Amino acid sequence: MDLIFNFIGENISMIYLVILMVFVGIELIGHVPSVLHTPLMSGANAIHGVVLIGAIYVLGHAKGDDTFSLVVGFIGVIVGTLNVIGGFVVTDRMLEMFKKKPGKGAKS
Amino acid sequence: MDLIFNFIGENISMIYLVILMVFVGIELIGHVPSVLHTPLMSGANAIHGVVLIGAIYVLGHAKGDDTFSLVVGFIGVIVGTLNVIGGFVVTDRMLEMFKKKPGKGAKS
Amino acid sequence: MKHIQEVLFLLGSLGFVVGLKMMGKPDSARKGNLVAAAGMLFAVLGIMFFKHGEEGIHVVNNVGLITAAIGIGTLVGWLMAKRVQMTAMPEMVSLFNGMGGLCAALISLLEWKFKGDSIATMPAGEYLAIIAGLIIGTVSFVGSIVAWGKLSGKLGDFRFPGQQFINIIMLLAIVAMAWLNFGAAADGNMMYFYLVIVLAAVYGLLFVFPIGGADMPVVISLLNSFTGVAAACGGFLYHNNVMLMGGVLVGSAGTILTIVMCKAMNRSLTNVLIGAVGGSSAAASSGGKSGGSVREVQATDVAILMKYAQKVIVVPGYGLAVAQAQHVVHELEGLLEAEGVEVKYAIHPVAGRMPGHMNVLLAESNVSYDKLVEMEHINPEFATTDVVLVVGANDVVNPAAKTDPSSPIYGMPILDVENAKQIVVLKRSMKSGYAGIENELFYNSKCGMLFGDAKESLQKLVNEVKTL
Amino acid sequence: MKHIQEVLFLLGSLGFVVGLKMMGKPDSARKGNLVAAAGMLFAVLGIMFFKHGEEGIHVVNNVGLITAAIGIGTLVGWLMAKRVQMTAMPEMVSLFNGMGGLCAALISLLEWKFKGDSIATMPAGEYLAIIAGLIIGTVSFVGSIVAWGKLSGKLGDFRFPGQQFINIIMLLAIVAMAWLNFGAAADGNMMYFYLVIVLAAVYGLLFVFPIGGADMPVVISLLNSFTGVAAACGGFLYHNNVMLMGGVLVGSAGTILTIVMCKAMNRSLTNVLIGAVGGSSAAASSGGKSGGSVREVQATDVAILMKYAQKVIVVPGYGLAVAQAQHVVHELEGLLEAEGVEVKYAIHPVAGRMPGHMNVLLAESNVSYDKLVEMEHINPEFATTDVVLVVGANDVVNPAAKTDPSSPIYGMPILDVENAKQIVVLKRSMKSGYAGIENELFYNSKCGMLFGDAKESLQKLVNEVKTL
Ligand SMILES: NC(=O)c1ccc[n+]([C@@H]2O[C@H](COP(=O)([O-])OP(=O)(O)OC[C@H]3O[C@@H](n4cnc5c(N)ncnc54)[C@H](OP(=O)(O)O)[C@@H]3O)[C@@H](O)[C@H]2O)c1
Ligand SMILES: NC(=O)c1ccc[n+]([C@@H]2O[C@H](COP(=O)([O-])OP(=O)(O)OC[C@H]3O[C@@H](n4cnc5c(N)ncnc54)[C@H](OP(=O)(O)O)[C@@H]3O)[C@@H](O)[C@H]2O)c1
Repeated sequence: MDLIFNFIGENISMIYLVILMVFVGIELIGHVPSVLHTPLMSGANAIHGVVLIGAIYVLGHAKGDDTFSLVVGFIGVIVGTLNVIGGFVVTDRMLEMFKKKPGKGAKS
Repeated sequence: MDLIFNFIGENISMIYLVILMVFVGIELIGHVPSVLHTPLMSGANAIHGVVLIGAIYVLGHAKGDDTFSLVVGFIGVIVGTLNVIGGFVVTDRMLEMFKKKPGKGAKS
Repeated sequence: MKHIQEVLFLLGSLGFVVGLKMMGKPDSARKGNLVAAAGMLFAVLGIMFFKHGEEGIHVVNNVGLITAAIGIGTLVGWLMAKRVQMTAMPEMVSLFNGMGGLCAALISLLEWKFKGDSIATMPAGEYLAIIAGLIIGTVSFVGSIVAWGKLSGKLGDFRFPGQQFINIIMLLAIVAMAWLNFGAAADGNMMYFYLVIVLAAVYGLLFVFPIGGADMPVVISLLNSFTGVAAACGGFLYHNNVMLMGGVLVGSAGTILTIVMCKAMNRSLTNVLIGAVGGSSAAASSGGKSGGSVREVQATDVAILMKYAQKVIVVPGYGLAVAQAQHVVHELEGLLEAEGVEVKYAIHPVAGRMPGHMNVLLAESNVSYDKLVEMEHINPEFATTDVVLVVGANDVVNPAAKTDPSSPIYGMPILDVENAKQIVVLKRSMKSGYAGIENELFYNSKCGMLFGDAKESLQKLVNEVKTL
Repeated sequence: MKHIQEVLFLLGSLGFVVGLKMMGKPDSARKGNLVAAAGMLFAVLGIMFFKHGEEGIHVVNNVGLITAAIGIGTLVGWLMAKRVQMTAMPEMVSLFNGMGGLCAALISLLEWKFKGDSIATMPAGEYLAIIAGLIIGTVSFVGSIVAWGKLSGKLGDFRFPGQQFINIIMLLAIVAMAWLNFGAAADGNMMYFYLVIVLAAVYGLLFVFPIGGADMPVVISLLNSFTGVAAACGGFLYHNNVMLMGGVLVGSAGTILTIVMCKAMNRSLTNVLIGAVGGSSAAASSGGKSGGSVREVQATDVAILMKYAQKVIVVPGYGLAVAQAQHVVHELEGLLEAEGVEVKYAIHPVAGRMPGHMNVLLAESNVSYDKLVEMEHINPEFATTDVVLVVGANDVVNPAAKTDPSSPIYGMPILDVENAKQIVVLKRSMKSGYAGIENELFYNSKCGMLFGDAKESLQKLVNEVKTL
């Protein structure tokens, strides 16, 4: 119990952020027309590419003589970038197809 | 410019909270049937009664011999409580009237 | 258990968000209010009994005084809220809102005093929070009191030339004083501080006074979000998450609600605040000037008409609320249904003086929920309706909204009552409604006027239907 | 300018939230994607060039290496994303998702190494973030690769007895290893750490392998939200707000999206994961067993039928995507319209293998947006339709959903094609579709079967209509 209270107390503002963000995520998706679900999935996929930031961080803190870390970090940044760039480009291609003015059929 | 950056940097987690909460507020209200707008206004009115917490805080930190502060704080707590209790009770009375199972007319 | 206060505040914030979300759905709305109230309870317990201090967790100072104040506030608030008439609820909300604003202003006042000598070294963010809480709280307090006075009929309208211009000057003056105060206060000069308070109070007066009484619900909703922002300032000041969350939530939700309310009346917020429509409603004795003539009818005729109708639609409006006729109209509905007449209510989104006004009012008299039909659904039904009974409604059935581009309500969706076979309007005179404009409908050949207070007229109809 | 990194991260987070919101509306969706991408750019700039250090703000170490890696990733990612066929997009999304998962796992791996001796004194929260990032990232990586393999036809289905039971055991084993590792690692014992990785990878395999290829979109959406959570773990670890915000946003939005997708198929998430329906689709060669007999028709007859019809509705399904027949069907539509026939497309929400699959597919061939009519709006129109052309659809027109309570698709809303005067079905055989069940419709006397690959059959129809 004490452990949990301490954990909450020490990370309180992150916990607020997480909870509010969960709400935002739920509300944002809950009201979206089903036609957009696939591009939305793809867009969300691109957004979690933000994990790239973490990869840059670790590679950016690796020592110059620590080959293992440099190699792993290098791969990490590559795959992270793949996620980001691939994700946004695929999403853009999908959404390009919605460029026409949506007519009656697009509603609901 | 520097001032603004410093302000943001120092209060960064509160700024995140504020922005996310603004989003939550907008999303929550944006999709509500118009029938509920008045109770909702009243409910929101009760929620900002949380200002009472601030009044308790100042009264709770006033020195025992500081009559002015004690009086002002005392009034502050009273009016804050009025806001909270009055707000929730009025809202409850309004919502009591929606207790019947909503039929077709309740939609949209 | 060092962090128990934080956990309670977290629960409080969650209660507010979840509660407000639940209030957005008719089924869960009432529970949502309780959830929000539970959140408030957590927050209060947290601040009173779980203060962080050097020697661990303890109770705040002056806990007896605080408890007494809460006791008084609870008792008075409870009684007021329980005693108030359903129709007087908007002004009650306004009054409570004003209390919240006052509370925020008092907090800033005391905090300013506590800071004392350390003012000179205060970070800008902290000063901003204190002074913004003071200004916004004061404006909200004074403005809400004025709105309350207007709604309860204690205060009239009051307009003056150049009011917009003066309001802007006032705002600039407040900002200037607040700025000067930041420098001056360090030298112990409190003049600017008091000036800020006085100017904010005057601004609150000038801001709300000229707006027509009928526009008050919109104004209250706006002041509501002001108080939310003032509470958020306090939260920022004390790094208190529950105040911050609750305040910001109300600030943002309240603003959206205000905009939505304006939209439903087909007006913009600026239009409401500048008072283009609302203000003229008092001066609207221009009724009866129109070309045609009206046909007055008697209760007996109307009773016969309805008793032998297949389908009657009641259009309730502000007058129903004024006359407190919700119970009589329900009684009439019961009698007609017993005679085999189909009775429905047509609910216009902005009938009355607050959104959902008619639903709340009719629900009070136990009218079944599925008899209340919203505008979009009932409009096609008027064509197959024998009698439309317009009870104290005016603007929401005014065809000018569709036909006259120069009309202030042009573009607002209305109830298409003129498609029905017969229309009967219950009102006291030929006076106009909220928008202060003529209503062509009354001169329609299908339309008969039954003059008198709505409650009395309906009572007569009930008696006639019974004895017929 | 000490806080420039925080400001950039704030802008990044805002970009994600606003971008995702804009993606929820057809008009602003594409711009929303760009806004989110701009947010990512801010975040990357912030982490690379505005590192906080003792001597102020500077660039991170190994910036050349990082730039090179980003360059490679950008080039490869760009080419892959630009080259991929429209129909192969789901597997592409899955592949990219796997990359994100791998990235999260690698971060945890390195972070664990960096911690080295300080592991013994690590706070529980930090350990949790590292190990959770590792586990979830690995599961997401392996699972996504399997899903990618299945969708691109490289991997088949694979089921084994007691799979649910084994999966639960696996999960418990992972948690146990992670727990043991916390203690053991302090003594330099890395065995449990490696065990965690291996078990997580195996779990990813076992979790996704048994699920039918057709259920992959749901699985991908779920793995998507997993990767979001893994990214959030990293954000928590580094107190990095933009990672935290982006990760949590995707975690929550992805979960909701997964649930919504399941709902549209009238199934629960557990049902999809346990694979009650999906798995049997491969084994569904039971077609043709049904009592009645089917009527085979020729392209010439169908062409005549359509050319002299007043109104034709095309029902596209998964087969249209498989056959890549979207351009031919558009050509046919043009020819028929030129003959004065009214042509519309009936879009079932879960036709194909991902939500909006048919919209995306048909939009690719420039079918006008307002010819695509959603199920609720088109269903009443079938009664006045002369010919319904079912192109590679099966489950979405299966009347068993309405009539047979024992059917796995019972309760799913379907397109009421049997109300039309004539039905023509284009498919290659009598094999069943995704749900692996018989379709009574094909035995309906109004229904004719035009066997063959959808693209070829449509091409024949085009030729016939031209030469007629
Ligand atoms: N709902 C909202 O949120 C909201 C908020 C602000 C403003 N508004 C505005 O309020 C208006 C609402 O329209 P409405 O048709 O409901 O009301 P209205 O247009 O204001 O008309 C009300 C009518 O009721 C009559 N009346 C008053 N007291 C009566 C009594 N005791 N017995 C019988 N009749 C009585 C009045 O005529 P007599 O004096 O001749 O009796 C008046 O013409 C709209 O213009 C709307 O934009 C609505
Ligand atoms: N949209 C989503 O989000 C989603 C996600 C997962 C699952 N699902 C499920 O997928 C199903 C979608 O229904 P549906 O009617 O679109 O598809 P379906 O029921 O899977 O039927 C597709 C039919 O197309 C035929 N086909 C395949 N390749 C063809 C080709 N080259 N030429 C002509 N015909 C071809 C197949 O028959 P032959 O082999 O005889 O040609 C098959 O019967 C639903 O059960 C839905 O629940 C949807």
